[in-house]
Order: sequence, then C-alpha cells, then structure tokens
Amino acid sequence: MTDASLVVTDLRVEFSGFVAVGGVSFDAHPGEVRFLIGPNGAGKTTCIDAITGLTKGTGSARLGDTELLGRPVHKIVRLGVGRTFQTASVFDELTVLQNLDIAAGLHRSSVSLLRARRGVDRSIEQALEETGLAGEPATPAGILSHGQKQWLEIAMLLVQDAKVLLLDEPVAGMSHDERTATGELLQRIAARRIVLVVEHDMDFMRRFATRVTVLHQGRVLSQGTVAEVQADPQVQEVYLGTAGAATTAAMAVVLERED
Amino acid sequence: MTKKPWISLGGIGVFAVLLLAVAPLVLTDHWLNNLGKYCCWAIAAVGIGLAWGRGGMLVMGQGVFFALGAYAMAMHLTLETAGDRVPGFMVLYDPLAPLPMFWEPFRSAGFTLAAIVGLPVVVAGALGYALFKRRVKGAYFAILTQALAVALAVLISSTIRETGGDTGLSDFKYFFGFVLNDPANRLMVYLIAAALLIVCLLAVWQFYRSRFGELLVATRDAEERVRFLGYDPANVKLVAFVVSALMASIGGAMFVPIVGIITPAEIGAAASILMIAGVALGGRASLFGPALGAIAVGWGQSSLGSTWPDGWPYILGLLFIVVILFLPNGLSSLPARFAAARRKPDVPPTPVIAAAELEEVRS
Amino acid sequence: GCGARAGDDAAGAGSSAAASCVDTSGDTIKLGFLNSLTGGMAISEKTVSDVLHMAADEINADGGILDKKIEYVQEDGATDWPTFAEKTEKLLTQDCVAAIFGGWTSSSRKAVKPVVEKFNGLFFYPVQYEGLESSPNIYYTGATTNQQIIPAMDFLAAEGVKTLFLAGSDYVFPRTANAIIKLYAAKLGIKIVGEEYVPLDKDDWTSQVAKIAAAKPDFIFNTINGSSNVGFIKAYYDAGLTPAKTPIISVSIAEEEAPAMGHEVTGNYASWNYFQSLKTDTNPEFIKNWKAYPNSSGVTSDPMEAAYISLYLYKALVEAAGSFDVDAVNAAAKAKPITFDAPEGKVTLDGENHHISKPGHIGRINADNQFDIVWASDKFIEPDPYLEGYDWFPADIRKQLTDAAG
Amino acid sequence: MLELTDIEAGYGRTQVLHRVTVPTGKVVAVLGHNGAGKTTLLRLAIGLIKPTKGRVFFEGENIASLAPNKRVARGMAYVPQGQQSFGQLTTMENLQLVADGRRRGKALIDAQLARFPALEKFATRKAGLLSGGQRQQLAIARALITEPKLLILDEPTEGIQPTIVAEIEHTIMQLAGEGISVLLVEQHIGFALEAAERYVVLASGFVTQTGEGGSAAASTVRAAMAI
Amino acid sequence: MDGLIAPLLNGSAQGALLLLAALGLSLTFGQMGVINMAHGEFLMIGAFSAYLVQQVITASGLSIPVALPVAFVVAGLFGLLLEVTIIRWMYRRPLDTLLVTVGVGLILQQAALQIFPSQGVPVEKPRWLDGQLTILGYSWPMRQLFTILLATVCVAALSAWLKYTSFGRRIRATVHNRDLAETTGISTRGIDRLTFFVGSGLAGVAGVAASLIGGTNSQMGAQYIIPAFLVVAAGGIGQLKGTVIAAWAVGVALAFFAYWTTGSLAQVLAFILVIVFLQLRPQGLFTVRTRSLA
Ligand SMILES: Nc1ncnc2c1ncn2[C@@H]1O[C@H](COP(=O)(O)OP(=O)(O)OP(=O)(O)O)[C@@H](O)[C@H]1O
Ligand SMILES: Nc1ncnc2c1ncn2[C@@H]1O[C@H](COP(=O)(O)OP(=O)(O)OP(=O)(O)O)[C@@H](O)[C@H]1O
Ligand SMILES: NC(N)=O
Ligand SMILES: [Mg+2]
Ligand SMILES: [Mg+2]
Repeated sequence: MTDASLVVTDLRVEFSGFVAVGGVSFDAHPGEVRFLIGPNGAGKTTCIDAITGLTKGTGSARLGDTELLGRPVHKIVRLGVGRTFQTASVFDELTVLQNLDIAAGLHRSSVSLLRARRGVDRSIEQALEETGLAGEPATPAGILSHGQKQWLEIAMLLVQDAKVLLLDEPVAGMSHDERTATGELLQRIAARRIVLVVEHDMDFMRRFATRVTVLHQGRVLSQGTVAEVQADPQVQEVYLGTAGAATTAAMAVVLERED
Repeated sequence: MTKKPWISLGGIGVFAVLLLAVAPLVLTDHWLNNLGKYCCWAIAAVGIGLAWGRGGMLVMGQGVFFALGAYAMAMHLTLETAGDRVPGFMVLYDPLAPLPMFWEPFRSAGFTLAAIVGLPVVVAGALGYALFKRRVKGAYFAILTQALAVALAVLISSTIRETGGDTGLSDFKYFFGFVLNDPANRLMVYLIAAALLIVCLLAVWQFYRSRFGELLVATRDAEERVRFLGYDPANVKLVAFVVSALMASIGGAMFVPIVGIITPAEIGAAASILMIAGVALGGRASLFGPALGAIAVGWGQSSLGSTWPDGWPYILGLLFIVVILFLPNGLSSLPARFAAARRKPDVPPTPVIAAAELEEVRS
Repeated sequence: GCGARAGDDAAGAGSSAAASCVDTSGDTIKLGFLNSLTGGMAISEKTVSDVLHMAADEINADGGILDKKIEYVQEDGATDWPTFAEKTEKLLTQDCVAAIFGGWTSSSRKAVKPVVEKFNGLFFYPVQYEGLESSPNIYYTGATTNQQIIPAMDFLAAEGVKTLFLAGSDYVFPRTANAIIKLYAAKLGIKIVGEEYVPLDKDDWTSQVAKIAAAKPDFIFNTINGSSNVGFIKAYYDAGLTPAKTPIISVSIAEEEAPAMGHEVTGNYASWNYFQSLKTDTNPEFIKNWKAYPNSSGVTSDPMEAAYISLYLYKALVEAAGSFDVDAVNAAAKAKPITFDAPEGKVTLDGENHHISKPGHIGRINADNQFDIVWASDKFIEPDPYLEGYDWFPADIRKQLTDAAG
Repeated sequence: MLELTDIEAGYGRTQVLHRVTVPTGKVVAVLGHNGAGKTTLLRLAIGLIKPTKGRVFFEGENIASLAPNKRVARGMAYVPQGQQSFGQLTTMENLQLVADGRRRGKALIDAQLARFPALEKFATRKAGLLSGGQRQQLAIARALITEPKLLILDEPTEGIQPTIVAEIEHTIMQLAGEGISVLLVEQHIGFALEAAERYVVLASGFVTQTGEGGSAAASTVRAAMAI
Repeated sequence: MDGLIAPLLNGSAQGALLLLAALGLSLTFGQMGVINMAHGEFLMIGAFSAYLVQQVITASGLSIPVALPVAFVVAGLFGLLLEVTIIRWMYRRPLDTLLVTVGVGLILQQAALQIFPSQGVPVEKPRWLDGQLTILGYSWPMRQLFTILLATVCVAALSAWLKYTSFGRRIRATVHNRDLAETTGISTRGIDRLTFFVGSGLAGVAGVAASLIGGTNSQMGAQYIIPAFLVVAAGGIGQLKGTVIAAWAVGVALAFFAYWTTGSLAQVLAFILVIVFLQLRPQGLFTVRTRSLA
C-alpha cells in the first residue's frame, strides 16, 4: 500500500462558468516531495480542494485503485488523504495536545470515543518532537503564532497517519531557519508518504523539491525537475519573471549557507 | 488536568446527597414538590449544556422534546385516570367520538416508557440528521428549532379534542398504579426525578471527559475543519443533539406527575428560552452550571414571582443581560475567574467562546 | 417507601386530604388572591386583582369577616396554568389561606380545580364560562352558559336572526360555548354559516373576517377573549362590515376592553349580567368607590363585579357557617339560601351547584364605550351549569360528561 | 514619523512585547521568528491593541488612545498578515470602500487596478472567492488607495507569486523614495534589509538587535536569528 | 375566483406587515449579525408612539402620517440606546445577543404593561383609510393597501440607502471583519450605531402599521418576532430581495391555509412550510458563498 501513488487525470473545476482548473493531470509518488507552483489564481488551491472533496471537480483523482472524487470530505480523509490550509485552521479552544489527540482519533472505534483519554499516544509525542511543539502541549491552539499553527497542522497530519499530505503554503510567514527546519521535516516525512506542497517561495522549492508541476490559468504549464522547470521560458515569463536574476542571488545565498 | 474529573465526580456525589437525602428532610412538601419541578427543568438543562455549551448548537426548541416526554406521560396518566372511559375533556368537545387512535397504545405502561425514550431519539435523530447533513447551523439552527417549538405549541393548542389544547392535560390520579395524592408516593416521584438528574449528570460527566467531549468542542469551534480529520461533524453533533433531546424528554415526563399538568405554554417559545436562561446563568459549558442555573431560575420564578410579581420580569431580564454581558461562561466561571485574578498574571486568558459562531452568522 | 396503590382504598381524593392548616386563632384571616399579573392575560386580570383588593379593604373597614380582618396573599398566575396549580398549592399548604379568589380563563380554573379538590380548599372564580362543571371546592360567581350565552341566543332569535357566524379564540371556553350554541341554534332554527378560531395570542383576523364577509351572516357571535378582540374588530371594520348590517354580539368585550378598540366597536352588542350603566340601588356606590380606588381604570365591568361579589359572598357564607372550615362553609351553602346585594342586583347562591342567580342583559356599545341596555331577562336566571332544564341539550351527552367528571 | 518607545503590550494577561523600542526611520524592518511578536507590534501601531506601557507617537503627537480608523484618517495604512479582505464584498467594492469620500477616488482605484491586473480581471467577483495571492494583492491595493504617509505592512509578499513579489518590492522602494514611511515585517530578510533604513530584531517579545539597513546587515541578522 | 382572490390579496397584506417587521431585522440580523429578540418590543414602541401622537394630534387624518416618522425616530433611539449600552460589547458573540435581547424584551414588555393601561390603548385608523377597493368582486380593505404601500416605500428607501450610498458597503465590511474595517478607516462604531438606529426605527414603522391591525399593548410584539426571523432566514441572511419574496410568500401561504383550514392550523402549516424550505435550502432563497472554512 505504501507504494500507491496519487494520480490526477484531467481534473476540471468550474465555478458558475469560470474555469478555475481546466484539465490538470499530474501524479505524485511516495518518496518524493512534489511541488505545485504557479501564479496567483492558477488553480493550485482549487486542485487541492477538489482532491479533498471541498469543491466538486470532474475528471479523476485516484489514490492507488481508489477514486477520490465524488466522496464526502471525511471519507477521503479516512482513505489517508490529509491537507493543511492556506490560512492555518486549528481548534482554537483546545490545547495542542487535544488537537493532536482528535487528529489521532480517526482510527479509533466509536465506542472508545466515549472513554476518557489516558496518557499520550506515542505517535503524538513523536509529532510534537518533530514539529518543535514539544514545549507547548497544554497551550490553547488559539494563542499560537501564525507559524506555530502551521506546524501544529502538520503535526496533526502526522498523527493522523495520512498517506498523502497536501500542504498549501506551509512555510508562508516562517523565517528562513524555520523554513529550513520545515523543509527537512518534509523530506523525512516524504520517505514513506506522498507529499505535495504548494509554495511561492522559490528558494524553498529549489532546496526541497524533487519534482515540480507548474500550473497556469488552470492548466499544466510545465512539469519536471527544478532545473527543468526553471529553465522553461514560459514559466519564467508568467511566474518567475525577472526573478531570474534574483534566482541567482538566492542560489548564492543557499550555497553560501551550505558551506 | 487529569485530576479534575474526579473532583467533579465528588461534586456529583455531594449533589446527590443534597437532593436525595437532605432535601426531603428539610423541605416542606410544597417546596420539595417545587424542587422536583426544578429538577425536571434541570434534566433538560443538562442536555442543553451538552448540545449548546459543548456542541455549539443553540437549541432554542427543547420544548419540543420536553413535550414528547411530557405528553407521552400525560396521555398515559390521563388514560390511567379515565379507566375504560374516554377522558373527560374529550367528552366536552365531541361527546360521542371514540378515543383517537394515537392515544390507544399509551394505555400500556411499557409502551409509554418506551415512547418517552424512543420518541425523542427518533424525532431528534431524524431532525438532526436532516439539519446537520444539510449543514444548518448557528442562528439558522437556533431560529429553526425555536420555530418548531412554536409550531408544536400552536398545533397542540389547536387540536383541543385530541390533546387538550391550550388548557393542557391535568387532573391525574394515578402514576403507574400509585395514587398520586398519597404523600409517600409524591416523595417517591420526587426521588425518581432527582435520581434521574444525578444519572444525567453522570452521563455528561463521562461525555465531557471522554474523547467524544473533545471532539464535540472541536466541532463546535471549527466544524469544517473536523471533516478534514476524517470525522463527519454531522454525526458528532447528532449524538449530542439526540442525547440532549432524550434528556429533555425525560425531564418532561417527570414534570407531569410532579406538577400535575402539562400545557403547550410549557413547551413553546418562552418556556424553551427560559430553559436556556438557566443554562446561560449557570454556565453553558460547565458540568454543574446548567443544572444549578435551571434550579436557580425555577426557584427565582416561584419565590420572587410571588413576592414581587411586577418585578420578576425585570429581574429575569436583567439576569439575562448581566450574566451574558459580563459572565458569558455563567456563574460557574466565577470561582475560576476569581482564582485567575489572584494567580500571577501569566496564565492565558479564558478564550472567548464564540469565535466560530461569528463565522456561522456571517457565512 | 411506597404509598397507596390504585384500588387500595377509596382511591383518589379524599383519603389523603391533610388536615387544614388554616390558622383561625388570631384576629386576622388569610385569603389568597390569584391572578395573572404578568404575561398575556395580565391585560384582563389586573383589574380583577385590583377590585379584590378594594373589596378586602371595604370588608376590613367594616370589621372584617367574623371579626377577623382579611390579610391577603397576592400571587401571580403569570398566564401559565401550571403556575396557577403551583400557586394554589402554595396558598393552601404554605400560606394556609382559608380561600382563594381569582382566575380568568377557563384553562386557569381547570388547572386550579384538581389542586383545591385534593387539599379540600376553596376557590372563587369570577368570570363567565362554558359551564358543564361543578366542583364542591369551587364557587362560580360569573355566568354559566344559561345566564349569558342562552340569553344572547334568545335575543338573537327575538331579533329575527336567521344566520350566524361563530368567531372565537382557540381554547376551551369558546370551543365548548360554540358547541352549545350550535345545539341551541338548531333548536331555534338559526343557521350557523361558519366557525373560526384564532389562537389567544394572535391579533390578525383578516383572513377569517374575509370568510365572514363572504358568508354574509345576519349576526356574528364572538367568543374571542383578550386583546385578540381588537384585531378582530379592526379587521371587521376594515372589511366594510358594520353594526347596521352585520352586528356582533360578544361575551368578552366589556367596559374595560371597549376603549382599546377605538370607535370601530360602537354599535355592536355584548351579553353580560352586569353593566356599568345598570340602574340598581347598589351600583352607583360601587362605581363611585371603584373610581376613587387607587390604580382604578375608572370603569366597572362584569368580571370585576363578579370578583367583587365573590369576596362578599364568601363573607356571607362564612358568617352563615360561623366558621372558616370548608366543610362547614359548604354545608351552610346548602342549609339556606345565601344572598348578596350585588351591584347587578340581589344574587342568590345555589348551594348544590355553587353558582349564583344572575340577571341576563344585552347592551349595545355607545360612543362613550358604555353599554345601552337593549334587552333584559324578566327575572334573575337560576344557574344551570349542566343545562338540565333545556331539552335540546342531549341527555346522553350530559351523562357522558358527568360520568367523565367522575 | 512613528515613534514606538518602551512598549509593553499583550493579549489579556499574556504579555507579548517587553520594553520594545523601534528605531525611527523612513523604512523600518521588523524581523524575527514565528511568534516573536512582530504582528503584535504592528497591531499596536495601527491601534488594534493598546499598550500597557510606553509611548506611541505619530508626527510628534500622542496617538496611544486613538482608534484605528482615526489613525487611518491621519495617514496611516495597514496591511494585515494573512490575506485579509472583506469576503462578502466584491473586489471593486473592497476598493470603493476605502476610496469613498476621497477626491480622485476613481483615479486612485484605477492606479491600483493597473498595478495589479488580476484585480481588474476579477473586479466583480466576491473577494472571498479570490485566490490567496489575489486577496493579498487586494489588501495592498486597499492600503495604497488611502495615499498614506505611513504604510504598515505585515508580511506583504506572503503567498504572492514571484513576479508580483518583485513588483511589490519595487513599489515599496518607490514609495519610500516618494517620502512615504514604511514599517515592514518581512521574512524575506534580503529584501527587507535592502529596503530598510533601520531594522529591529525581535525574539520572544524582546528586542535583541537593532541597526542600520543595507545588504551588509544581512549576515549579522541571520547570525542573530539562528539561535 | 373569490376563493383565490381574497386569500391572495389578504395574504399580500399580511406579507407586507411581516415584511415591515422583518425589514429592520434584515439589517440588524442580516447585515450586522445581531439576533435582536427585542425587535418585537421595538415594534411595540412604535405602536405606542402612534398612540401618543394621536393624543397630541387629534385630527385623525393627520396623526398617522405624523406618527410614522415619530415612531421611526423613537424606536430608533431605543435601538440606539440598546446598541450603545449592550450590543456594542457583543459583536463577537452573535448567538449571545439573542439571549441578552430576550432579557431586554422582557423588561420592555413589563415596563409597557405598567406604564400604559393593561388592556392596551386604541390607535384610531384615519378616515381616509376607511372603505374598500373592489377587485374582481372582492372588496379589499384600504388599510391593507396602505400596509402594502408602506412596506413598498420602506423597502425602496432601504435598498436605495444600501445601494446608492457607501453605507451598505461599510455595514457589510464592518460585519465581515471589524478589525479589518477599522484599520481601513471605517468608523465601525459609527456604522454600528447608525445601522442599529435604522433597523430599530423600521420596527417602529412596522409598529404603526401593526397598531392599525391589532391591539396596541405590551404583548403585541411577541407575535411578530419568530415569523419575522423566519422570513429573514428563508430569504437568505442579508438578502433584501430574498426577504421581500419570503415575506410575501409566507403571508400568502398563511392566508390560503387560513382559508382552507383554521387560523390556528394555518400558523402551524406556515411554520412547517418555512422549516421544510430551510431544510431544503439551508442558506435561504439567495445565498452568498465564500471559500473560507466556517
Ligand atoms: N468558489 C469560487 N467561485 C469562483 N471563483 C473561484 C472560487 N474559488 C476559486 N475561484 C477562482 O479560481 C481561481 C483559482 O484559485 P486558487 O485559489 O486555486 O488559486 P491558487 O493557485 O491557489 O492561487 P494563490 O497562489 O494565490 O493561492 C482564482 O481566480 C479564484 O478567484
Ligand atoms: N489573541 C492572542 N491571544 C493571546 N496570545 C496571542 C494572541 N495572538 C498572538 N498571541 C501570542 O503572542 C505571541 C506573538 O505573536 P505574533 O503574532 O505577534 O507573532 P509574529 O512574530 O507575528 O509571528 P509570525 O511570524 O508567526 O506571524 C505568540 O506567542 C502568540 O502565541
Ligand atoms: N371563561 C373564560 N372566559 O375563559
Ligand atoms: Mg492558493
Ligand atoms: Mg505575524
């Protein structure tokens, strides 16, 4: 099962006549950190919305042999597909630990739901460690900062034991070091899972992407390795822009740090 | 964190001793009977606490379920009193017509008890399923349930021969074979109501400390987000809603032998809101708050309503305003606030309850 | 432990009625006044409560009952029938009052009845009602059907009315009253061309009045109670109906209610026993005292007069019995006719059915919201709650009713 | 222009900022890790939270007790973190809202539509339906329409495509050149320091470093933040 | 024909009254998110204002036209007072406004009961509203026509206000996100007060119309509040045109049900109709969707 891939074929999403996603196909496999990039409004979030059942789409999105489209949200999650949101959304009134416990509860029987929680699951402890929230188990999630909430969301996906992680701008608002930490975390996670990241931070993409899909106006503009995509003149025109120059500067910084 | 549930359990124990042992010793028959009535409201209030306080569903129409239990019980007691005859009030409007069909099964005590439990489960189950699957929530849900209570009250008022109408059902002589006028039996009825209240408290105590309790709060605060954790929030809410309906029904059922009369006014808009008032006063999300609040409001109505009838509406009105305005978590949050004020100023503030509500009203 | 079970003894009432706790040792006697001072019926019942206070003050000024001053306990029924029941119990068992006065709607009376019967207390009820009831623990000082509704029907027959429309509030009194009206109408040869009910707390009668206008009855029989009357009268006038062509006869619009309806009500009829305009020896004094009373509304009306009677009737009963004991009072009622010189005339208590004899009157509302009396019964009408003297009332139904009442 | 001196502030009983002083300058960058208190500081600057201690002066005047809308009237503008817009209003209505009552309101709107073509394209769409980046562009456009003297930006380039990031960065430099002051929170340290005249680094609500901007500062700041 | 025309016209007038009662709610509830259960009591205040105006202006032809603006202002001021003292603290807890305003309603009712004669007071209909209009053989009361005209004028004025001035935008912006609105330069406090004033004032106008139909007493507001909320909800919160259609539909349905069954049953059926409708279209007739997770 671990080698089941996420295969999206000819995905289309329309909003009363407006085509937000117009026939997108791509696939993502365990072991890679797949990036989905593209201009604002290209349809990246909408793709994730469609795959996770939040909006209706046509075409196909399969996880292994299972078709995801057309199922209700919670059923898709139960198949192992988890996501984060562009604006972090956690349960403000519950503590970090409770947030995680609920996320972990997915695989519990409904009878056990009626029992009280005793102790902390291994998986939760691990997730706390991995995401640097180990010091905050009793903090109400509502008062975490922007970045901490994003980590909490990732931690929730971890305890949920999602096979597919769809992350919508997971490092937005994080500082450089935090981005690095998050990227490394994603690489570790990706060893056994499918990780799909939407990001605008090209620096981040270059460092952690194994393969990249570029969307533009609801269609796939380009697909390939970081280098291939960056070299694509169309991508440069609609997305990267004159940042070609900035790119070299950023690359320099990366190299400098890796020394 | 983990110790607190056991303190609460101790609290329930103290409460049980007060209700079951102390009260019958110190209170006059009249006040014991009144306390029994407040217990019935408290049972319903405990359910409201679960649905509203923890689940975020402002159930403004608990009168509907209160009515199911109450009228099931009242029909049985009416038939028990009437014996083989058609109940007296029916004769008044259409002297020669037979007993309406839907009354017949209520001759059976077993059926009646099953109905008190089963009717609210079925009705709340169907209603909740329909509403929650369609994602009706927030103010819509509140107004809709309130409208249901009004509709049911008007329906009962307008079917005078079948249900006793606005006048209601009253004048019961027996309670499952026991003569209601006998003081010993009245004490027994009181004890049953008080015991049921304790049982309901124990039930929500377990709910609150369970994972389900946390899930319910999560659903209250971010329903859509819960979906993305693989739960269907509709089911989570449904469980809480059905349980709260069941409690309302049980409260209603016990109301009938204790008070001796049930009318549509006890289930309509005003009555349903008064049930909420107790819960808000006591503290919607706390364990004891709803029950104590309901008892306090009931007592206020009996005593202040007597000594100062013109003033009682003002007091009740002010109570609503002051408590909601200054103590959104009810009187039961006072000790915590007090404690927090004395502790060093680094504890996080009590989070505001209704962040999610805002979205609901807006969306 | 377990108490009595069904069939243990003469199961039901009686056996357990605890010894009365009424304290007659002091120089005061406690009485309970029970009216809706809040909620929807406060609109009507406040006045009844006020006039009871006036009567108590008068009696106290006059030396009290059996030389004991009345000390009253006022309770609020809050327009909620279970509250009426609760307060009755409280008055009887906590306050230990010797008797309770008040109530308005038949629903409130039906809530009080089992409680006073259970504790063997006394309740004095002052409003016209649907009859078909008599309890050893209740005295009825308002009209029963044969004192208000039947005179009204007789009046209509005399006027040559051929078609009649029934409009009422949706509760026990109008429903039952209309059932009786239909029976009597059949006998009188009056055709009922329609029947409409609206909930007590609803004002909008437009749709129903449209039906009335379409049915074109000779007369409308109005058993609406409370402020819903205002909506009815306004809709009636809006629809172009007029007293000249389609008059209304009401049984719940009195001097108190008429002003709230504006000029639209002028020219219509009401059937009551008492009107402020009645010329009796005692009425001017009653009106004068009431007008001088604090909080007074300035006009007198039938229900308040009946409430006034109730307290004096109780005084007469107690003094005849020489005791405040309920059984003694009931025995005194049976022993010899108790009378009271009421503003409506000298009323006599029927010791068997606990109702009083009353004169029947029909008044027409004038521009001052007073009633010009247009018809009067030739003598006081004896109360007949079960309509035993009326052959059009089916005997089998009467039997059903008395059986059901137990 | 804006002086923030010895500020203490927080939420309820939680103190977030401890004796924070922000250096004055044309463009001031506020840097720091997640949860350091950057947003809190900016919310305080615009008046959404009140300091428990410290001076808040604008153009030499104490504005500590002024409501946010009054501060806007005096020439401050704020772009909050997180792509916030009025979701129930259309894109155009979002812009009109701030242009209302301004002379040349129409021209101001047009200027922003020219700057952000996506907004022009979706002018009649509800802002709640826009993509994240489009909403962020809308937020910046709204702020610029008010022709502020001081622009407060909380991670303005978060979630925006690189071409437009460049455009925004360019705009910020340009505005600074036109004499508009900028208080900027930005994770993109390279750019922030390039634009900034002064910078301040926050950590857990304390100021850990301040200094002059310029690309030379980058490595010192990175070192300071890599604790 | 008569069997159709009478309920249709009666129902339209009933709908118009319902609309008047709901109009203010569509502002305070629909736009601001405040669940004002005291709205019915503001309506009552409007009705009592009409009575007081009639005590001063005895020429009954004039009193109602004068009473309309007076009732608007008086009820509006009460609304303003409520906003300034209580509601302003509650915008972040909309469901709680429901409970607070229940308390306010109780107090206003009791005050009215004690201040005015408990039986209620008469509001005389002006003579120029006497008479009927004969339409297809049915004589339609002028007063019903007046109610419809009044509702039409109010709807037109309100929608023009919302559409052609910037208030509409500002109100919606304020409700959607107060902090953001404040930081874009909107005086949210000013907007709150103004909106509440107008919303409550509209209840006052509805009260004048109601005083011509039923009793003017302490209980009168209670019968309008739930139907008015249902109408706003069924129309789609914040959707003026939805409110108009829903009010009319409920009014006509009520009239037809009353025509076919009884007045009591009509109430029940109309309620059930709306509840079923809301079950089918939980966001009401007209809806706005956003992408945000609620
Ligand atoms: N419910 C909707 N109704 C109408 N249009 C929509 C809806 N949801 C999304 N859109 C439009 O679809 C397009 C794609 O949006 P999407 O959010 O997927 O973009 P994105 O690639 O995630 O952009 P960003 O990088 O800015 O987050 C946008 O133009 C957006 O306005
Ligand atoms: N509403 C609140 N109530 C209580 N504490 C809060 C609240 N908002 C933020 N905080 C706390 O204040 C601290 C600073 O938060 P702030 O949002 O200012 O950080 P930030 O520097 O902007 O972080 P980020 O880079 O993630 O946006 C955090 O620890 C956070 O937990
Ligand atoms: N008896 C009455 N009017 O209810
Ligand atoms: Mg996106
Ligand atoms: Mg921040």
